[in-house]
Amino acid sequence: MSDTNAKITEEIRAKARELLSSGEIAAFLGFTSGSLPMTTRPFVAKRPGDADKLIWNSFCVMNLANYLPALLESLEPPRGPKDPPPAGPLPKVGVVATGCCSRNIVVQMQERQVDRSRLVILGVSSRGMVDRKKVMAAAEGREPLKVEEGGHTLKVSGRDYELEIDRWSAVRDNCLTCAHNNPVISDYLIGPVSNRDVKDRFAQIEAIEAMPANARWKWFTDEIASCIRCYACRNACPLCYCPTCFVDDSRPQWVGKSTEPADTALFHILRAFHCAGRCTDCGACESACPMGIKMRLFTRKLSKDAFNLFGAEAGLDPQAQPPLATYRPDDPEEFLIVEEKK
Amino acid sequence: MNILRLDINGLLDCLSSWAGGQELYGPVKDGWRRISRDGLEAVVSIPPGAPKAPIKTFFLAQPETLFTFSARHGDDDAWIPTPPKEAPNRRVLFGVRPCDARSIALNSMPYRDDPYYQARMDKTAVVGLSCNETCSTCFCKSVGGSPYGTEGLDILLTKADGGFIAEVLTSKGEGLLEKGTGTPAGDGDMARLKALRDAAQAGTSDTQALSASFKAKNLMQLYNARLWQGLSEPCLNCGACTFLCPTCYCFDIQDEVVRQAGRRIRYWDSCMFPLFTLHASGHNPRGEKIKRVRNRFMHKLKYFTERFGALSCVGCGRCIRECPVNIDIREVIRDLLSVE
Amino acid sequence: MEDKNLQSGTNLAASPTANWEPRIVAFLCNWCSYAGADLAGVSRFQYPPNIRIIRVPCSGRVSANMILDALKAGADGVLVSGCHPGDCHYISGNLHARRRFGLLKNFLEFLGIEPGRINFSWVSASEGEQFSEVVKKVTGRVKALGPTRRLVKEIRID
Amino acid sequence: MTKNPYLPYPARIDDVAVETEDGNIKTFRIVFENERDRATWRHTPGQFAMLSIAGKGEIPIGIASSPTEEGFVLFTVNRAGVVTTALHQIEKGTRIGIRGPLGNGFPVDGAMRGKNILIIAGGFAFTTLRATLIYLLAHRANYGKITVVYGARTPGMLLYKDEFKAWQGLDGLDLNVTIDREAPGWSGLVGFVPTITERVAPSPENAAALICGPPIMIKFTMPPLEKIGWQDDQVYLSLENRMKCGLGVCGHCNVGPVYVCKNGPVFTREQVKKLPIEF
Repeated sequence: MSDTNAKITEEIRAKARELLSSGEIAAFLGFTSGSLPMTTRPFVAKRPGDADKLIWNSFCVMNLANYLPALLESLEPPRGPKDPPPAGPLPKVGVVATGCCSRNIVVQMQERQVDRSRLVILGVSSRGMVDRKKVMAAAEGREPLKVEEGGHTLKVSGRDYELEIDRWSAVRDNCLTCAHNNPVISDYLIGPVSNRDVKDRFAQIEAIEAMPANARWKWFTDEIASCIRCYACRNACPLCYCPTCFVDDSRPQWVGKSTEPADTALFHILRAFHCAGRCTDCGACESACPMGIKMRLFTRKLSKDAFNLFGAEAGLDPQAQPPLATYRPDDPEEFLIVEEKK
Repeated sequence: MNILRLDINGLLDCLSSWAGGQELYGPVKDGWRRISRDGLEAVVSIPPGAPKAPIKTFFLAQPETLFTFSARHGDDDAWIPTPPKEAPNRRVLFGVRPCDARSIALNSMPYRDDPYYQARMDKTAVVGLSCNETCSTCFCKSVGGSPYGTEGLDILLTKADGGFIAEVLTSKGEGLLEKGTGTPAGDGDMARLKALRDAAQAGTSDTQALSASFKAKNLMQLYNARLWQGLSEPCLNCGACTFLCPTCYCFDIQDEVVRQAGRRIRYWDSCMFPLFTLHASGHNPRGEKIKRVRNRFMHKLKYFTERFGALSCVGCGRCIRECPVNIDIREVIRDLLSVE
Repeated sequence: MEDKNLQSGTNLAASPTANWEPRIVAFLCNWCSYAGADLAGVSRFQYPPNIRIIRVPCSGRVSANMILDALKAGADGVLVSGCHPGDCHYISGNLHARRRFGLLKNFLEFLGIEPGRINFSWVSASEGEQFSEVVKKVTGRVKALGPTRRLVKEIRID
Repeated sequence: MTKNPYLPYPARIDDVAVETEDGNIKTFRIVFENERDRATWRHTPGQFAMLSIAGKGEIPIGIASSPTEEGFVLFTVNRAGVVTTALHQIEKGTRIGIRGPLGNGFPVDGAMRGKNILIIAGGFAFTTLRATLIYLLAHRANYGKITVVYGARTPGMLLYKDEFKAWQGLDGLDLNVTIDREAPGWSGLVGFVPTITERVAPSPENAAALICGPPIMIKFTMPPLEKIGWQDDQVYLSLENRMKCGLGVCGHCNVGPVYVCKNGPVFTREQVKKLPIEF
């Protein structure tokens, strides 16, 4: 573990222990170590002693905001659908939040999914999380049995091999173009704050836009061809909280359930579109995907357009309206068919 | 059972004849790909462990068309079900790891009377490749398998001394080999094979030990164990584990009608999804995540074991590697066994 | 209108023969464009018979799901038409929809769907002639593209 | 290849009767299109079948007719989901599909034979019990006294009203039909099923009880029976779960190690108590 990560881990543990001991929070949501190199598990600490299991490293790729609404609800006293809301303050939850996670909390606040007063946010500035798949690719098919983080390097070793790679070369695509790695809201800031200057935030998207339509269609269909419809992307996403997903609607059934091309395509199009203007590019979908589909490129295109057409960036201001829940009289409408009045 | 020695050219000849006469599939990168005669090199060297894509794709088609029908009102045969006329194609699956092969045998227990599964079984020959080298996530030995296991296979190849020892296990396997293929294995080969098998089993207890332990456990005590709460907390309730698992075999059935052509399909489903158990009334017997997570593991380790005598897990390690939140079935097994 | 009706309404047949004619699903807002279509009829402004009209309460009611459902069912083109900005019966339904449609159209084109497949317009109740012009234009565009293939769900019967 | 268990038999809706005042429950009389299918169809009371509305899907429905009623099969269906809604809308004469019979059924020719029978039902759960009752009456000599407790919210929500009239006064048949609250024009019993059960329940001596109804009714019906000595292995329940294949494979209906569709739907209360509560 790098020195920075070790320090952040210690501070997270100390703060979580303090908050749990004092009774200020009923649960603390962070990460704990996984059973394989480069894996972590979201973890709910409920007793001060659990705090020692919390960790921080470059593999904390899931978005913890995803767990917040259900975790908060689970701490409320049980009540029937017709019972009045409980009087008095409800138990609070502490949570570690990077820039994207904090932005997702803001989106959840805008959409009334979480109550800010019940959250104690430990903000951590993200150095960019590492993409396990990129490290695997660097190992060229050899199984990594140990991965050690240095300041700017990753030391990967396995049976009969050892290799050192530049950390930045293995950082997730979304982190490479992230302009908000510092938390936008927090109660405590942990670790150093960084200010990365990111240019070409949408370069990946512009490259695709520059392709001819047939090539784009091929790119899209090839990208999703391996999809097994496990919905890991949807379930890892903090934006996806509908009680009944459009995928599960039966009256009417919008999307077929098979993995035939039209069904898979429709799933990915509609999933991405539901995230339009709300996606913080946290990359949890891609990190969760077992098949390595780069579905982030779909949501990224929508983010680019929402930014360019409506000046909207998701999750920066709790008071703001999500861009598709509002309008301006002079919104662009060049895409319309215009017929002059005769 | 016939045991042969094959050199690499002998193997390439076999592959070439299979690729020509029927459909040949092998593990390429993460998936199972159709191998053509001029692409045989792709499967000659296979990395350790099972490929990411599960072998069940070949037996539980995604989707399987149960039947088709005309949805044109007024047609005499409107809505009359017609089962698929085409029999599945003849296939050879090459480079199948013994864990995956075992999953075919395990799944054929619940699917014993299933015409679609059985038709695919009939038409598919499975050529295995034993695991001289395993991955850190492999645990076939602790769930009743072996890196040199033969269950579910027609031929098992073991790499040894620059060539292969081929164990021809079934008459279907016999049929795959042309007369004069390879040479009869010598005593040295037999000794080599035995040594590899013994070495792989060294240090492990009886292969049936784990299923016996689970059979002996009280069902409701396992069901009510405390561990499910913590285990299910990080779970996203996605279907990655179920869909990549070679022994998860649950499915859903649905009708589809497009432009007056209709079909009833069956496709993979996952007990991780809330919809899996939702009644039309709105009642959901496994409405909470903890119940669904519990059901998946209980089914693999306890329910299936009670019904069929073996665990519904072959130790391939896919779920451990691909779970987005690293839920590790080995830990679940360990913790369940300690439930008193 | 219930979604159910919309779905059965868009279950079209595409038969790419020599004298192929496109089928275009038109979601028309009840207050303006539907009335505009009515006026076009009453005023005998001719337009191609390729559109299948689905009346919706407001263009704001039309979701991405519906547009894609039409394409999945084999519609060669989709037209969504509502009231001009400022004229919405529900004040801002069309203005909210405008943002959604803009993003969706860009997004589908980004993924390689032909630009002419989905079309949007504003047509008021008094614009019968404009309505017929819009339909002519959309039909022309879709005809030039040929039968739809992408996103169409197919079922093969032995 | 053995017979394909996924292929429904073509059948037609021969008659439809609206059962309840809210119109949400209808009874469908189904006749097979092929004589061969009709001739080979054999079922036991308590079994179910899969009804197919092509293009909409399949649903498991308990068989409401007794095997002694020949030439047709009856299904009483509550309108709830996609398929039942479609079924409620289609007309007499329409072709549907039927696959089955599935499940185990009540042990009418096993453990129930020679015994006094207690039948308790609430709401529209009387359907497979209608099949059973008709079967018992048709083989009257094989059973002792039959006691029926059947309750619904209102008189209009009772199923098979005409048949109940016909059964009234049959020898050795004690019919107790009740509604939850007083209603104009109703002169029969008033009160919840558990209350009436307490009043009329026979001795458990050489007897078997079949109970179908909402979970809450079953929960409150058991204590009065237990009080007079009924044992769990004398009480038969019929479980319901989401089902897809009906063959014990697809996994939707599993409750612990059992598949409701194959090992059930009928279980003794003793068996049910050993299962997780996932139904």
